[in-house]
Amino acid sequence: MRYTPDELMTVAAARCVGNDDVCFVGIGLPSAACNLARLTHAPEITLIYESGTIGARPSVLPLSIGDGELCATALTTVPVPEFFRYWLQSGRITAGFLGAAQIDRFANINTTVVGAYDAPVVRLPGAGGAPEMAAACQRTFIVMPQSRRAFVERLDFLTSLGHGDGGDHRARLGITTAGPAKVITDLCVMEPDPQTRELTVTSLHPGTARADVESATGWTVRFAPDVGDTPAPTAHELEVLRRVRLDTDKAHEGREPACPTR
Amino acid sequence: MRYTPDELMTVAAARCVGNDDVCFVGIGLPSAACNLARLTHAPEITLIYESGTIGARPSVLPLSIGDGELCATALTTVPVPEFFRYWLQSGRITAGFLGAAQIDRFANINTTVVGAYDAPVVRLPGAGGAPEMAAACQRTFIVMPQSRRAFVERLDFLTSLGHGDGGDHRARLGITTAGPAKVITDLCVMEPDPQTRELTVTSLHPGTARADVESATGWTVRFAPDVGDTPAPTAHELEVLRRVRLDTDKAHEGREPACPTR
Amino acid sequence: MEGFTHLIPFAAAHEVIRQGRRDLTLVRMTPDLIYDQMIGAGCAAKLVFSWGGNPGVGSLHRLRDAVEHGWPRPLALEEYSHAAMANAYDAGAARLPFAPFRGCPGDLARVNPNYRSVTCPFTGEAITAVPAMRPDVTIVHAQRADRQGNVMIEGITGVQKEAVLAAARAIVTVEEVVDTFDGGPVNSCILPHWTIGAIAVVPGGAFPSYAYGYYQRNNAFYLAWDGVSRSRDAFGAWIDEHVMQSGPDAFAVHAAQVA
Amino acid sequence: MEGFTHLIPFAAAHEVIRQGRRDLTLVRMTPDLIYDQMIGAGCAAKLVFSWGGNPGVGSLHRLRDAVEHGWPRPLALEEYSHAAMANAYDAGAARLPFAPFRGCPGDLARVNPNYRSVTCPFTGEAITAVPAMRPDVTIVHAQRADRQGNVMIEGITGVQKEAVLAAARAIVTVEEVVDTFDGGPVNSCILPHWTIGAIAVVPGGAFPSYAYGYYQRNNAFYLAWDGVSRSRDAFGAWIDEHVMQSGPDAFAVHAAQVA
Repeated sequence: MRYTPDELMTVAAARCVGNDDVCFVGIGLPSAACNLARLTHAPEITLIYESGTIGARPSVLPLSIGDGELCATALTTVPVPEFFRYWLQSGRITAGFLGAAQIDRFANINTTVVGAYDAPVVRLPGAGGAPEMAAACQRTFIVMPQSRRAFVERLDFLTSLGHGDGGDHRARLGITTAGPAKVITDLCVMEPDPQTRELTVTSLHPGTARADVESATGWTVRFAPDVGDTPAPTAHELEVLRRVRLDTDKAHEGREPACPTR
Repeated sequence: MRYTPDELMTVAAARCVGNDDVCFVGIGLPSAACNLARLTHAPEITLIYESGTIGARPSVLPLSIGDGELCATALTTVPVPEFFRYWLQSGRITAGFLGAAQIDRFANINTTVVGAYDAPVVRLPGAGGAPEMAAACQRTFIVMPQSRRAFVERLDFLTSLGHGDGGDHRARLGITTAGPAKVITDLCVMEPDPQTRELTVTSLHPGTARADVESATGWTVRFAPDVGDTPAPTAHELEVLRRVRLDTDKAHEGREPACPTR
Repeated sequence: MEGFTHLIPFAAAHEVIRQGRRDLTLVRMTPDLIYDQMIGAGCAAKLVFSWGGNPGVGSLHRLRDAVEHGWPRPLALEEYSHAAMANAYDAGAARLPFAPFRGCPGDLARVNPNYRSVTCPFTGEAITAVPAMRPDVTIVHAQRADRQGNVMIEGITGVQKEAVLAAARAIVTVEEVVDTFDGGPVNSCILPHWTIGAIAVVPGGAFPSYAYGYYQRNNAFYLAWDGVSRSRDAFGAWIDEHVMQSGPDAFAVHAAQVA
Repeated sequence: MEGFTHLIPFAAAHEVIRQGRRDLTLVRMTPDLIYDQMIGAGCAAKLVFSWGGNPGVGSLHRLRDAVEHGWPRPLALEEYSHAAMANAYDAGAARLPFAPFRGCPGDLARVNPNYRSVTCPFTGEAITAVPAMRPDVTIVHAQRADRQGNVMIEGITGVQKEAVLAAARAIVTVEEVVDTFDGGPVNSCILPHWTIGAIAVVPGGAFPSYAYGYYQRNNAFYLAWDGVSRSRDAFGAWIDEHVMQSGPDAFAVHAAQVA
């Protein structure tokens, strides 16, 4: 079965989590991945959106983290301060998914600004829940397409900490969680080196060559001694993902005439 | 109409609050007084019990601050930490009623221990919500029978701050609320002197002489220049109070055989 | 003007734009389309926020135009993370001067001097602190008020309760007024009448966001806004027709259509 | 063992007494009859609390006997106000090391070294601080669990949720197990199954306190307890008959009688 790079990334992300995980779910690809996991190999997984919906089981993918569908299908919905205090900060969330505009070799990320903060070339949305998610989730997974513009030698702005300057930097900052466990791109999967914590390619997606990864990375990228092949999505995974995407598109067409702009 | 000292105290306390008050209600006489106010001159008054029940309208007086009746009749019930943080500490509560085992001339009170803390003669229940109520309610009213054992020169333990050492002591401690506005006993009403903040008798209950107050007070008690007469309870107030007390007694007899102790 | 995705007070924002308010400091975790419209209309001198995108769609183009090009006027930013702002509202509601939380090291603390630190008096740990958020006015939208003026919020409650309790004054728009809340869930999110300054009944007032139990989020509007807001001219024409030449009654159709 | 007047886990306490547990540190804002029984039965070495009376009745005589006369064994006290303990649980649930709140000057801070102070890094104000409360085990009673093991609490929720989330492990007794909570209020107080270690179904397990929606508080028992607990002998006989010679099933009659 053929698939798009986005589908491969989504499936690879979905496979990172299991039944016992309590996931902090962001909108977009993370939401698709977590719900794909829930609809395939991890029916008992707990999904939490930062809108405070705990144990959401949406039948279509939400466009925003606060869609009514999330609240209606959740075990309960708590106030946002409570979410950040009792549920995230407390370390109860085992897995979080992040995306970014820029990432460096230690998986620190930038979602704030391209260029100088005071005179930005591109103003990005900003931090949202990402910094404390990066600090408090037991493990995080970063999912983003790979390019030299995004995989940079030096971030324009460090929004959310990954492995800092590498090594035991997180621990020295008093952070007890593991940090970024995988970076999943449209070309490969990277994992932090056990010692240096520098991102290292551990598997290449079907059809990707090492040179493709090298030319899409803004630093001299390292490869693990035993680089594997990322397993392709199964037919079942693709079917489930496409069905939920189709249902979602239908739902988002809206019940009313769209934006009344003439 | 004849009445008991307890009824007089309850009625006098009820008259301290009005429709616009948001009251922190403790169990016992304060609860009777606040509900009497609600059932007579202040139907719009807001009663809050520290169990988190906001806007309770009990038909019988609760034995505990957490009786189901309070929750069932309340506008809403919030968690106890939220009560103390968003509702009390925030200064939203306009009036609070306190009782005590000991009080001094500046209306500081002791509900913790008689004798030394480490070797108590009588171990009292302790602080409960009183200290922060004393600090955060806009005004407090203290209701307790008068005797030399209770109205003391020096507290064995300062549980909840009144006017401290007198004068502007509260303000110097950074406390912005007014503190004890009245002390209502079975003999008289005392109010803090505008300057010194020492408790001063401002009205005597019907049938009470100055000497009665003096002999029931452990310090040389002061009288205001114009000591008034506490108005007696009206027939209507007494009727309402007695009806709610009767209903309460009936309800508390319980639906089951009492404590199964043979 | 709070409302975390849900119950965003669009009708109130349009009234603010119509009244020609200027130099406002706008506070909101997620500026969303509501502040994109107010910023584009020139109401705002400063934005206090933690995530400024069109959820699931992309950029807020009016916000970006203000920050990147100073159009229609320069916009000062005071930027936090969600956790920081949620804690700041919580501290504001509790009348604490600061909010302690476990922050994440990074550049936000470098560009925002309101990121400071307190030392735990028991463990010696350094804990991040931000000042309590105490808006002059908070405006929220809610499902219903009762005749006494108490307000009930249901579903995703976000930071609305905290924002109301943290503010010096609060204004609430509601879908409808009911006689009483008696018989509802005993632990409902209810704001007593004495915490609220004024209530306006504006059915549909959260459109194109939603009111749980009343009407759904109009995701198509959010998708279409990307096109409208990209160009200054298209935006101006939209504001003129749908805000300046319109009124709060225009929202009622949205409440009715998807009920 | 929390439960603020409502949902006090008496059945669990009786099991602790039956198992002959000793040297426990008991934590509870309001020790109530439940700790009066455990203290009188000799289970406790230390009590952490903020108000130790029989609500609306008077003293807890077993607590007083332990503090005033060391019977059946001396009892160490760690004493707070309600506000301090509620904030300490809140900080425990949020995994902050300390809880800042506006405390009241007085002698509690003199006898409890856990009253300290933090300085606001913005205003310079001194704010009272107590350490976060982090019990080894929290036991609460709740109305119901679903088949997955999620637990719902309704009515006066007290500090139960915070106490569960603050603890290293949590045990819950419930009135009943239902298939699902679907269809209930969307903002209910629900503890997900992954926050709870074990659940025991004990109908009536909160007697003589109550379970909102199931049975009422037995105020007559609270009044009668004053007499039972005044004498060491009468107390001993009561514990022997109603705890030692009894079992958790004995509570079911209370659930049935007032349903």
